Amino acid sequence: MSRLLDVRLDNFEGPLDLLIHLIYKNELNIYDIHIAFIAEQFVGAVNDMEKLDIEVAAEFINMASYLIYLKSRMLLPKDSYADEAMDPEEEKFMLTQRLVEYSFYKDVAEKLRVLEIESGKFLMRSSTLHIPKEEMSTEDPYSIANAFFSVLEKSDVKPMKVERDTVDVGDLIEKIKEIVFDKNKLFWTDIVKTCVSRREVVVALLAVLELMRLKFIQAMQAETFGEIVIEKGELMKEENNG
Amino acid sequence: MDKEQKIFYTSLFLSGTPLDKKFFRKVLEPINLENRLLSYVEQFNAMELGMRIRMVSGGYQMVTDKGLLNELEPFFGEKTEALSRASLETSAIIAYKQPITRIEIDEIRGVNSSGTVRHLLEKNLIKVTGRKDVPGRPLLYSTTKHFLEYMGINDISELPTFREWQELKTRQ
Amino acid sequence: MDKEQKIFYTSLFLSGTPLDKKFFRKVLEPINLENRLLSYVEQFNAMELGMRIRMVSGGYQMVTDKGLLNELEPFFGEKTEALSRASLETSAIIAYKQPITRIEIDEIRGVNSSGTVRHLLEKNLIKVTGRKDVPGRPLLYSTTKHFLEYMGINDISELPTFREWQELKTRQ
Repeated sequence: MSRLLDVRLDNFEGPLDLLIHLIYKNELNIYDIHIAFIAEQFVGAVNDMEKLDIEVAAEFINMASYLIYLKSRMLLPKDSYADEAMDPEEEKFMLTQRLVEYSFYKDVAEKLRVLEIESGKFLMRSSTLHIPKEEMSTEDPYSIANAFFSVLEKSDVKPMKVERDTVDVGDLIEKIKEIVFDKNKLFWTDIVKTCVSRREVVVALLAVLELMRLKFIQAMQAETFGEIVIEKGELMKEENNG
Repeated sequence: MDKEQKIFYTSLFLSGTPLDKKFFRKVLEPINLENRLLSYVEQFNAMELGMRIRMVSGGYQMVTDKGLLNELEPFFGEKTEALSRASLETSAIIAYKQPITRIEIDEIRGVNSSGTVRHLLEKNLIKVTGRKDVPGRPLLYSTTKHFLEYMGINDISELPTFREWQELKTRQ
Repeated sequence: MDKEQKIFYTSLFLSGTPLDKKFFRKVLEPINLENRLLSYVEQFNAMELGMRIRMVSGGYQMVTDKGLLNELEPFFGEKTEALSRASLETSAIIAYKQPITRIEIDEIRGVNSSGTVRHLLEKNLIKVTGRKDVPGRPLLYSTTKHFLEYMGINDISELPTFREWQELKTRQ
């Protein structure tokens, strides 16, 4: 039972790992393994697993059958395998090579684990900091003055103080009707120029839409964001003629 | 150098972005902390390592010395544009009219400036300096020390006056 | 402190990855540069600011002192899972045998390594570096710079050689 607790196949990375474990556990020399002994140990471990209904990976079964094969070959007298491809001693040598090599990587993996832990104790920033553009090119005071006073000038042209609280749509409809009647044809920006506040521009737009609905005027725009041309509508033409 | 000082420096190094006093009060002994932090900042900046710690709105940030910007810009310079027209206008209004509320800025610019104001706060070019004593108690904004640095002036009073600007303008 | 030294420190402060000599040869005067950099590293580490400069994956990197891990980890630590034994083994094999195909890895480990290889690729610890000129033209894998950084080593050659390991083993 002690072996069962000791040998859990999922603790092993593969059959080579289990083999190395068995070699060290039994204090064998990895360079001169007693094949018969190790085969028995290995098969025992795999059988224990199967008894516990634990699914044993194919690699372990393959290794078990290989070890049994190697063990039986080594028991046979020398001349009986003369014709075959490989000398069992040579096979044992190959297996030893594999075990030694794997054992090396197993140890390196342990070394890497230590390195990983040690290196993990250093903290670093994984994102690069970029120097903000505005730190690179300083603005000059003039540009600030220019930005400020230009804005002020703009807002001075249409001072908010004179803005009326309410702009009556009816008033603007009459005003626009007059302008169109006078000019026959004009641009939307001409109307905007007559407005004293943003609010009035908005109401003017409503007025234009209302006049279009009433067919007093018609408006056309040749392209997106292009100038809007306003002309007399059917009704106004009739008024004109009539 | 004691551990607290090292934690202060390494936190600023790891973060790369500003860390406020609240953060350090969590990490370090909060009693009389601010005075100690100020002395750490002074000591660090006196070493002149190329990095320095600057005070930003309510916190600290480890940044590059201005003197190295030309050398480092090709490798670490941000690829985005300088201040936008809206940012320039808004920060100019704040510079001349500070402290000023956002609504007042909006009235001068004729457009809503909330996005721009937020951007300028993030860039540490302006800061909140109080509330105006009117209904709604709106926040008041002023420009920062960093703004002065950025403009290459020592004091707001160095900004051109209206008359100076007019002269400059006509000459150009 | 001269400008070059400041640029060295500040570049390391800004960069999120180790910067190699090639980078500094572009930024700084290349003649006899390496000796100067080594002396800058020494001077910096002697200041014990909490940050230190380590040499890793063929370059220089600014990191925090190990002694500050407990204090800084709750705020700045990136929770990454340690590598499994299978991953450590597989990356060890790739480190020594690169470039190597997956089948060759499987043969050494005695088990199928496709899941592990995929995991290592995702973690940017290994990369595909071509195809082997044999039937089926299988992919070849090598370790990355990030692997060196992750393990805190400068070069694969810092790992023990097979001969060194064998000598140690037989002496035991």
